[in-house]
Amino acid sequence: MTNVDLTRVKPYGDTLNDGKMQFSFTLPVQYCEEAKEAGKQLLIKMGIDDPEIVHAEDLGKGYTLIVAYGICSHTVDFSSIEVPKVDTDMMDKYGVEAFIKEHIKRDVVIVGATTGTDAHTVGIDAIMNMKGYHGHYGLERYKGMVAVNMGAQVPNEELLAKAIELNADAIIVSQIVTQKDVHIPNLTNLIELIEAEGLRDRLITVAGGPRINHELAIELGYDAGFGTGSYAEDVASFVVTEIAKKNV
Amino acid sequence: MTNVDLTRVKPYGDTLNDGKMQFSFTLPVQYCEEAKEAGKQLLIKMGIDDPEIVHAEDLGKGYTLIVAYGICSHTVDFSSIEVPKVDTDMMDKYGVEAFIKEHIKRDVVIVGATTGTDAHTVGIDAIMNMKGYHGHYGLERYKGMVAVNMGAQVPNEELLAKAIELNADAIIVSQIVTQKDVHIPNLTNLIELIEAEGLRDRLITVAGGPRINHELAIELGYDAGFGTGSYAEDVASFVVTEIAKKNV
Amino acid sequence: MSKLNLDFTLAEEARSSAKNIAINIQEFIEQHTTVTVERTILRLIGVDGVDEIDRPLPNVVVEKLKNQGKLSLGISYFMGNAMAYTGKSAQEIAELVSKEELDLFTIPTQDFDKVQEKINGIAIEAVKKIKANRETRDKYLTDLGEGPKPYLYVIVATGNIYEDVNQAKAAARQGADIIAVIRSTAQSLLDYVPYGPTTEGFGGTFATQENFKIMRKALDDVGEEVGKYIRLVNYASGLCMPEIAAMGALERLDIMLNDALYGILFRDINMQRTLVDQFFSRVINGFAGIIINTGEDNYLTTSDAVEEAHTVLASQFINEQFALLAGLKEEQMGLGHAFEMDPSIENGFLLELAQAQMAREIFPNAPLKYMPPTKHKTGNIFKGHIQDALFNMIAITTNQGIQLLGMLTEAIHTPLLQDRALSIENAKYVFNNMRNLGDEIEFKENGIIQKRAQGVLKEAAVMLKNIENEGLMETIEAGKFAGVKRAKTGGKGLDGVVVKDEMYFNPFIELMLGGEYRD
Amino acid sequence: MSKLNLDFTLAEEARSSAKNIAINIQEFIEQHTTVTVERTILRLIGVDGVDEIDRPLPNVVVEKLKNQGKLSLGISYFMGNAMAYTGKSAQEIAELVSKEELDLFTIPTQDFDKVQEKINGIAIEAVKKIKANRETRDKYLTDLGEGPKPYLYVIVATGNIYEDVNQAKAAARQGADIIAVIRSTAQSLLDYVPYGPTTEGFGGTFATQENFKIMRKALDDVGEEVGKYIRLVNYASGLCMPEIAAMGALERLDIMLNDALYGILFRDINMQRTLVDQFFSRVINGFAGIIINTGEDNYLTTSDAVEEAHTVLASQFINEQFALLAGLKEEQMGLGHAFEMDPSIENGFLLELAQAQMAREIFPNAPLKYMPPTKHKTGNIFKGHIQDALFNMIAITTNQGIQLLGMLTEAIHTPLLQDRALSIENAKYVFNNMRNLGDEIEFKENGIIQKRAQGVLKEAAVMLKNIENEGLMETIEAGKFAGVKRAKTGGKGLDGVVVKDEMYFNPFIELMLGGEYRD
Ligand code: B12
Ligand code: B12
Ligand SMILES: Cc1ncc(COP(=O)(O)O)c(C=O)c1O
Ligand SMILES: Cc1ncc(COP(=O)(O)O)c(C=O)c1O
Repeated sequence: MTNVDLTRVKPYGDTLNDGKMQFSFTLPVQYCEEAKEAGKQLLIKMGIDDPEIVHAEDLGKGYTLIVAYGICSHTVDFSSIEVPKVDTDMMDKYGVEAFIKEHIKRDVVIVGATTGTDAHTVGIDAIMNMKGYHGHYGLERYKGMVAVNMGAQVPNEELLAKAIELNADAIIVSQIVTQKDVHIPNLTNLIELIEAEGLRDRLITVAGGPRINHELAIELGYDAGFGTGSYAEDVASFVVTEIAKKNV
Repeated sequence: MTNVDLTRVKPYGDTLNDGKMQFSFTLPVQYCEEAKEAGKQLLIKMGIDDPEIVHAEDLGKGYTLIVAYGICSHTVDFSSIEVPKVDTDMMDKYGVEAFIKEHIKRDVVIVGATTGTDAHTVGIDAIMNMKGYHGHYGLERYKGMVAVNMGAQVPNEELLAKAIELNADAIIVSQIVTQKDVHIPNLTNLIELIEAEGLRDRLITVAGGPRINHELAIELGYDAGFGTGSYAEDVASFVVTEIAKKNV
Repeated sequence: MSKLNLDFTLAEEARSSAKNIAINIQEFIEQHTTVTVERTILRLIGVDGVDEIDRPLPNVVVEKLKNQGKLSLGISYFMGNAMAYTGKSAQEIAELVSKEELDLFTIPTQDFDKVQEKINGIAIEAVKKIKANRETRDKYLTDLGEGPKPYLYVIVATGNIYEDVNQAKAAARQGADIIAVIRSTAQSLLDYVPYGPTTEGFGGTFATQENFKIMRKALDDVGEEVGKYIRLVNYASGLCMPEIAAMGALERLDIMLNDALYGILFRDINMQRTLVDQFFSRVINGFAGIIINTGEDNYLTTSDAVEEAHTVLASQFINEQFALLAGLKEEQMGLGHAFEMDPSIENGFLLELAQAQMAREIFPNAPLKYMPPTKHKTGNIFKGHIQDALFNMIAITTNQGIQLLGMLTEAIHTPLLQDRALSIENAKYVFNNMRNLGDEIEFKENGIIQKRAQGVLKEAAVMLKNIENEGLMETIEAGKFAGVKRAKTGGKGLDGVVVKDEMYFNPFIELMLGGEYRD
Repeated sequence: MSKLNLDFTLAEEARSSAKNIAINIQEFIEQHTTVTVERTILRLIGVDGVDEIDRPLPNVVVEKLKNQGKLSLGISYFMGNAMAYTGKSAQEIAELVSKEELDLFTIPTQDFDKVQEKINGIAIEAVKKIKANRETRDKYLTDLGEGPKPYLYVIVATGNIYEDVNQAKAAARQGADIIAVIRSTAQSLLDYVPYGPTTEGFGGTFATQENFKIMRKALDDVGEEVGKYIRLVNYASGLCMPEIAAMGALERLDIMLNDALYGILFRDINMQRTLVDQFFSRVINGFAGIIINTGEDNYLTTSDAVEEAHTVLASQFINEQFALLAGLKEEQMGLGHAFEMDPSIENGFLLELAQAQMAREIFPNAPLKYMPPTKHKTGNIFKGHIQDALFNMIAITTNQGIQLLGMLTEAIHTPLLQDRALSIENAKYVFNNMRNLGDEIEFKENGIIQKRAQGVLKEAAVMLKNIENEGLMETIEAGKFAGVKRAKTGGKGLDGVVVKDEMYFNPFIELMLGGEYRD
C-alpha cells in the first residue's frame, strides 16, 4: 500500500496518482470529428495525457459540447500550501454573549448591508436577522449586541454614515453578485472611504458571500471574510474577539 | 458581432473566446481550505486562468472532490486539423445489395467476432445479426452476403482460421473492453497473424467498438474503424466498395 | 375532479376575497396616473428616439408636463391639442418640444372634441398595429405550430444582444420553446427605457425596443428553421412597467414578466406607483395577446418554501383578479410558483407535488409559470442537475404550462451555452419518459400529499380574508409577503404619481379593454 | 393488496410451473457431482494453500481423483479413509498427496462407518464455524444496525485489493451499505480459485479467500466507524461456484452473486456443470445466511427490455424454486431485475415502474436486487446521472431491497471514487426526498402501468408453462433467454461433471440443509 506523497499530489481516480480528471466545455465550431480532435489537442496543451472524448454533442449550428476524461500530468506541493484563515476560537451564541459580558462590558454595535447594486438580502439576513439561518439565530437576537441590517442596494457612503452615526464597532458587508468581478471595486471603495475617514483602525470590517473567502477579504483590506455556510456566531465570535484584542 | 477565428479556437461559455471550462476531480488529501487551494494551483499549472472552486466535498477520510470552472488560456488551430475518415459513399441495405449484384456479382463473405477475453456480444450482434440495431438490419440479412458471427471471447487464431476456411473477403472485429488499453495488443496481434499468413492484401480488416475510431484503426493496421452509433450498412458499404476497388 | 380532494368552495371564498382586494386597489388605481403611464401613451402614439444627451423623448416631454404641474391632466390632451394645432405628428412635436422649439402649454387651445378625435385616431392606428402583431403571432402558431406543454423556457443573459442572439438560436435548435432575455440588473430602477441596440449589460441585457426587434427577428428566423414558433420574453416590472409593455406589444413579444408585487418587495419600488403602472401595463399585455408572468416564485427565495407556501397561493389569487380587471384572459395568466424547498427535507418531493398539483387545479386554465430550484442549488452541479430533474418530473406529472428550466450551474453563473443545452436535454428526457405519469397516478385519500394541499389552501384563504379586511397595502407594510416590509410611501418612484384631473383621459384604456379591436 | 390489480392466481400457476421445472432439474442435479463440488468439500474440511507451482491443493487432489476415474465416488470417502488411516488432518493429507508422498487410492480401506464418522466430525466443525460467522453477522446487525432499505450497493473494481479497500472504506463513509468487489473478468472461466492477496486484476479483483478476509476486516472496521454493518459481496457464479460460496461462508460474506443461468448465457459455461454446481453453492449460501443475487438483469443487456421483460420474471420464478430446493429462505433471495429500457421511449418510466412494482408484489419477502441503467448509458455523464435518478425514484417508490447504484460514467470506465460518491449522493437525495411516495400514490385502474404489469405476468406464465412442457435445458438451447442459444453439451466445464456412484456421499448437504445446525 503506497502512501500519498504530499509534495507531489495528483488527482485520484481509482488508483493513487492515476491523475484522472473530468472536463466539459463547448467549442465554437461545427460538430464533427475535427471538433473532437480539437478538444483533444486543447487538453494535451493543458498537460493532460491520454485525453478521451467520451461524449460530443451538437449544440446547434457551430457549437460542440465535449465531455472528456484524461490524466493530469501536473502535481502540486500540498505540503507547502497555507491558506490564511480566521483564527478566532469560534463560540456559539451563548459563548459570545458571555464573552461580551465578561470582556467588553458594553453593547457591541454592528452595522451590516448588501452594498452597491447588489439586491440579494438573504445572505446578510441569514447573518443578522432575529430568525437567523438553519436554526442559528441572527445577530439581532444576541444579548449585548446592537445589530443594524440596512438591507440591500445600500451605497457604501450610506453604510459608513450609519456606522459613524451609531459609533459602530464593526461594518459587515454582503456581496453575492460577482459577475465580471463587480464586487471587487465595490468592496475596495468601501475600504477607501473608511480610510479617508480615518476609521480604518477603529472599525472592524468583515465581508461575506458565496464567492468571498478570508484570503480574498484580507487582500482587499478587510479584517475577515466568510463564505458559503457561515452563521451569525462565526462573525460574532470574530468581531467580539477583535474588540477585546483592541481593548487590551 | 465577432466571428470565430478558426486558427485560434477557445472554449466558449457565453461570450466568444471567454475560454470557460468545467472540471471535476478528486484530490487524495483531507478536505480543507488547503485542498481547494491545491485544486486551484493544479488548474493554474494547466494554464487555466481565474480558476474558481465552486464546490468541494469531503469524500471520506483523505479524499476531496473538487468541482471547478476556469478560463482556458490555450487555443487550438482548428483550421489545420484533419481527421482521417472512412471515405466511402455510404449506401443503405438495398444500395449495398444492388452494388454487390452489379459490381461484385458473387456472394461477399464476412466473418466477425468479439475477440480476446472480451465477452461483449451486443456490438457485433448489432452489426451482424439478422435483427440488427435501431431498425437497421444486420449483415446476415443482406442478399448477396454471407455473414458469419462467431460470438465473443474468440481467439484471434480461430477467427482467422474461419476466415481462411470460408475464403472470406473481410474480417470484422469488435472490441468493447478497453481498460488498461487491453484492446491494443489484441487488435495488433490479429493483424500480425494475418500478415504472417500473407493475407494482408487480400483480406479487408475492420475494427469496431465504442472507443474505436477510424484513425485508431488505421494506426493499428486495419482498413477501417467504426465507433459508437455505427450500423451494418456503414461497414457493408465500406467492405463492398473496397472489394470493388480491388477487383478493378 | 380533484386529485387532491380540494375544497373548491373554500377556493371560491378565497377568490372572492381576492376580488374584493383587487377592486379596492383598482379604485385607487383609477384615480391616479404616473409619469411612465404618460410616457407610454407617447410611445404608443409614435414618440420614440432620444435627444442629444440620450434622454428618451417620452421622458423629455413628460418631464416638462410634470414640471409644469400638469401631469394630472395627462399627456393625451396636450399632445392632441398640439397635433390639432400644428398638424404635425406626435414624433415631430416631441422633437420640437425637446429642442425647446415648441411649448405644449402655451399654444392655443383647440376644440376639445377635435383634440380627442385627433388623439383617438392615432391611438386607433397604434391599436391596429398591435392587433396586427397579435394576428401575425396567431398565423405563426397556425403555420409553424408550437412545442408541447410544458413549454421549455430558458434564459439568455450575456449582456450583449448579439451574443444573446447566438445563444437564443442555439437554444431553439436544442429544443427550447421560449427564450427570455434577462434584463440588466440595474434597469428596473431606471425611470426611463434605454434606447437602441446594447452590448454592455450587467448580468443581463437592457430591455430596449431595438433589442426586442433584433431578438424577435432572430427567433422568427430560427423558428422557421426548427419548424415551430419560438416565444420571446422580457420584463415589464420595474419603474417603466407600461412603457416596456408597450414596446413588447409593438415588437411582438409573447410573454412579459409583469408583477407590481415583485417590484415592491424585491426592488423596493413604491407600491402606489407600481400598482398604477401595473394596471396599464396589463391592459396593454392583455390586448397584445401577451401572456404575463407573475413573480410569486420569488417569495420562496427569501421565505421558507414549506412554511410560506400559502403566501404564493394567496398572491396568485390576487394577481388573477388584477389580471381580470385589466382584461387578461385566464389563458394569459402565467401565475408564478416554484420548486424551492430544501432538498434535504424528507418527503419534500411530496410537498412540492402537492403544491404544484394544487396550483394546477385551482387555476385550471392558466399557463402556470413554474420556477426551478434556485435557492438551494449549490456549486455541486451534479446534484443540481438532479434537483432540476425532480422539478421537471413534477411539472410533467402535474401538467404545468411554462417550465422555466433550472440550470445545474444556478449557484455559480448565468447560464453558459452548455448549461442550457444540458438543461433542455434534462427536461426533454423527463417529459418524454414520464409523459402520462400524471394521468396514471392517484393520490392516497388523506395522505401526506392531499393534506398538504388542503392545508395550504386553507391558510391562503385565511390570509386573503385578513387582507380583505386590512387592505393589500397594509398587508405589505406588515411584511406578510416574502418576509419583506415596505411602506406605502417608501421606495422608489412615488414622486412620479399624481391624482388624475377630472379632464384626464387615456384613449388606450377604452380601446384596449373593450370595443371592436378586441378579439 | 395489489396496486397493479395483478391476478395472483395466475402468479401461483406460474410458480407451480417453475416448481416443476426446478424439480425436474433437481433430479438431474442429484445424480451428478463435479470437480468443483468435490474441491468445495475439501475446502470446507480445511484444505487450503497451493503447491510449488501455485496450483490450489483442492485442485491437485481432485485432479488425481478425476484422473483415476474415481470422481463419481466423491472425495469425501477417500479423504475420510485417509484420515482414518493416517490420523492426519485433511490439510496434511492434501499436502502429502500434492508432494506425491501419499496415494489416496492405494492406502488400506478403513471401516466405512469410521470413515463416515471421521469426515462427519470434521464437517460438523466446519458447519459450526460457518454458523458462528452467521451469529457474528447477527450480532453486528443487532449492535451496529444497518442502513434503511433500499440498501445502497456499490462496486469497487480497481483490480488491487488494497486499493479496493481504500475505495470501499470511502464509499462506506459516503453512505454505502453494501460493497461488492467486482471480480477480475477472466476469473469465472478459471476452473480453480486463485490464492492469496492479489493486486493485479483486470476490470476487477480476483476472488480469493485472502482477499475476502482483507475486505471483510476493512468493512468491519469502517462499519464500527460509521455505526452500521457494511455488507460484503462477491461472485460465486462461474466454474467454481460452490468453492467460492464456501470461501464466502468462511469469511463471512453477506451477499453472493449466484446464478447458473448467468454463467450459461453470459459466460458460455456448460449448463449441466453449472446447474449441479449451483445447487451445492446455494446450499452453502443458504446455510451461511448469505443473500444470493440472481442475474436476470443481465438478460436485458442483450435483449430488449420492453419486449423481453417476461423472461426476467419467468427466470425469477425459476430461481426462486431452485433457491427453495437449496434451503434458502425468501429473505435470502435477491432476485435480479433491472431498469434497462431505452430512455428515449415515451412513457418508458411507466413501464419500468410497472415492472418493478410487479416484482415487488410477486416476491413480497425477497430483497430484490435492482440493477441500474447500463446498456443505454452513454458518455454523456450529465444525462447518465439523471437516468440513475429516475432509477432511484422507482426503487424508492416500489420499495426495492437492494439498490445497485448506477454510475454516471457507466459507459466509460469502472467507477472512480468520485463517480461512486456522486452516485451515493444521488440515491440518498432521491430516497429521502421521496421517502413515502410509494405509500402515497395509487395507479389508475386499467391504466398503462397496470396493464403493462398484467401483460408481462401473463407472458411469463405462458413461457413457464412451455418450459414446464419442454424442459429448462431445451428452452435454453432454443435461445429463449436473453436471445442467447447454448447447447446442453456445449460450453466450458462439461468434462468436470460425472454421474455419482451409489456409494457417493457429501456430508455437507445433510448438515446444511436440515438438522440441528440450521437456525
Ligand atoms: C435568491 C436569489 C435572488 C433573489 C434575491 C432575493 C433577495 N431579496 O435576496 C432575486 C430573485 C431578487 C434575485 C435577483 C437577481 N439575481 Co439572484 N440569486 C438568488 C439565488 C437563487 C439564491 C441566493 C441566496 O439567497 N442564497 C442563500 C443565502 C443564505 O446564501 P448566501 O447568499 O451565499 O449567504 C451565505 C454566505 O454566503 C454568507 N454570507 C453572505 N453574505 C454575508 C455577509 C457577511 C457579513 C457574512 C459574515 C456572511 C455572509 O452567509 C450566508 C449564510 O450562510 C442565487 C443562486 C444561488 N443558489 O446561489 C442567485 C444569484 C446569486 N443571482 C444572480 C443574479 C445574476 C441575479 C440578477 C442580477 C439577475 C438579473 N439580471 O436580474 C438579479 C438582480 C439582483 C441584483 N441586482 O443583485 C446570480 C449571480 C451570478 C454571479 N456569480 O454574479 C446567481 C448566482 C444566479 C445565477 N446563476 O445567475 N436573485
Ligand atoms: C451489456 C454490458 C455487459 C454485458 C455483456 C453482455 C453481452 N453478451 O454482450 C455483461 C453484463 C455480461 C458485461 C460484463 C462485463 N463488462 Co460490460 N458492459 C455492458 C454495457 C452495459 C453495454 C455494452 C453494450 O452492449 N452496448 C450497446 C452496443 C450496441 O454498443 P457498442 O458495443 O458500443 O456497439 C456499437 C458500436 O460500438 C459499434 N461496434 C461495436 N463493435 C463493432 C464491430 C464492428 C466490426 C463494427 C463495424 C462496429 C462495432 O457498433 C455497435 C452498434 O452501433 C457497457 C456499458 C455501456 N453503457 O457501454 C458495459 C462495459 C462495456 N462493461 C465493462 C466491463 C468492465 C465488464 C466486465 C469486465 C466487468 C467485470 N469485471 O466482470 C464484464 C466482463 C466482460 C468481458 N470479459 O468482456 C466496462 C468496460 C470498461 C472499459 N472501458 O474497458 C463497461 C464500459 C462498463 C463499466 N463502466 O465498467 N457487460
Ligand atoms: C415578476 C418579475 N418581474 C421582474 C423580474 C426581474 O426583475 P429585474 O429586472 O428587476 O431583476 C422578476 C424576477 O425574475 C420577476 O419575477
Ligand atoms: C449472477 C451473476 N453472477 C456473476 C456475475 C459476474 O460474473 P463475471 O465475474 O463472470 O463477470 C454477474 C454479472 O454481473 C451476475 O449477474
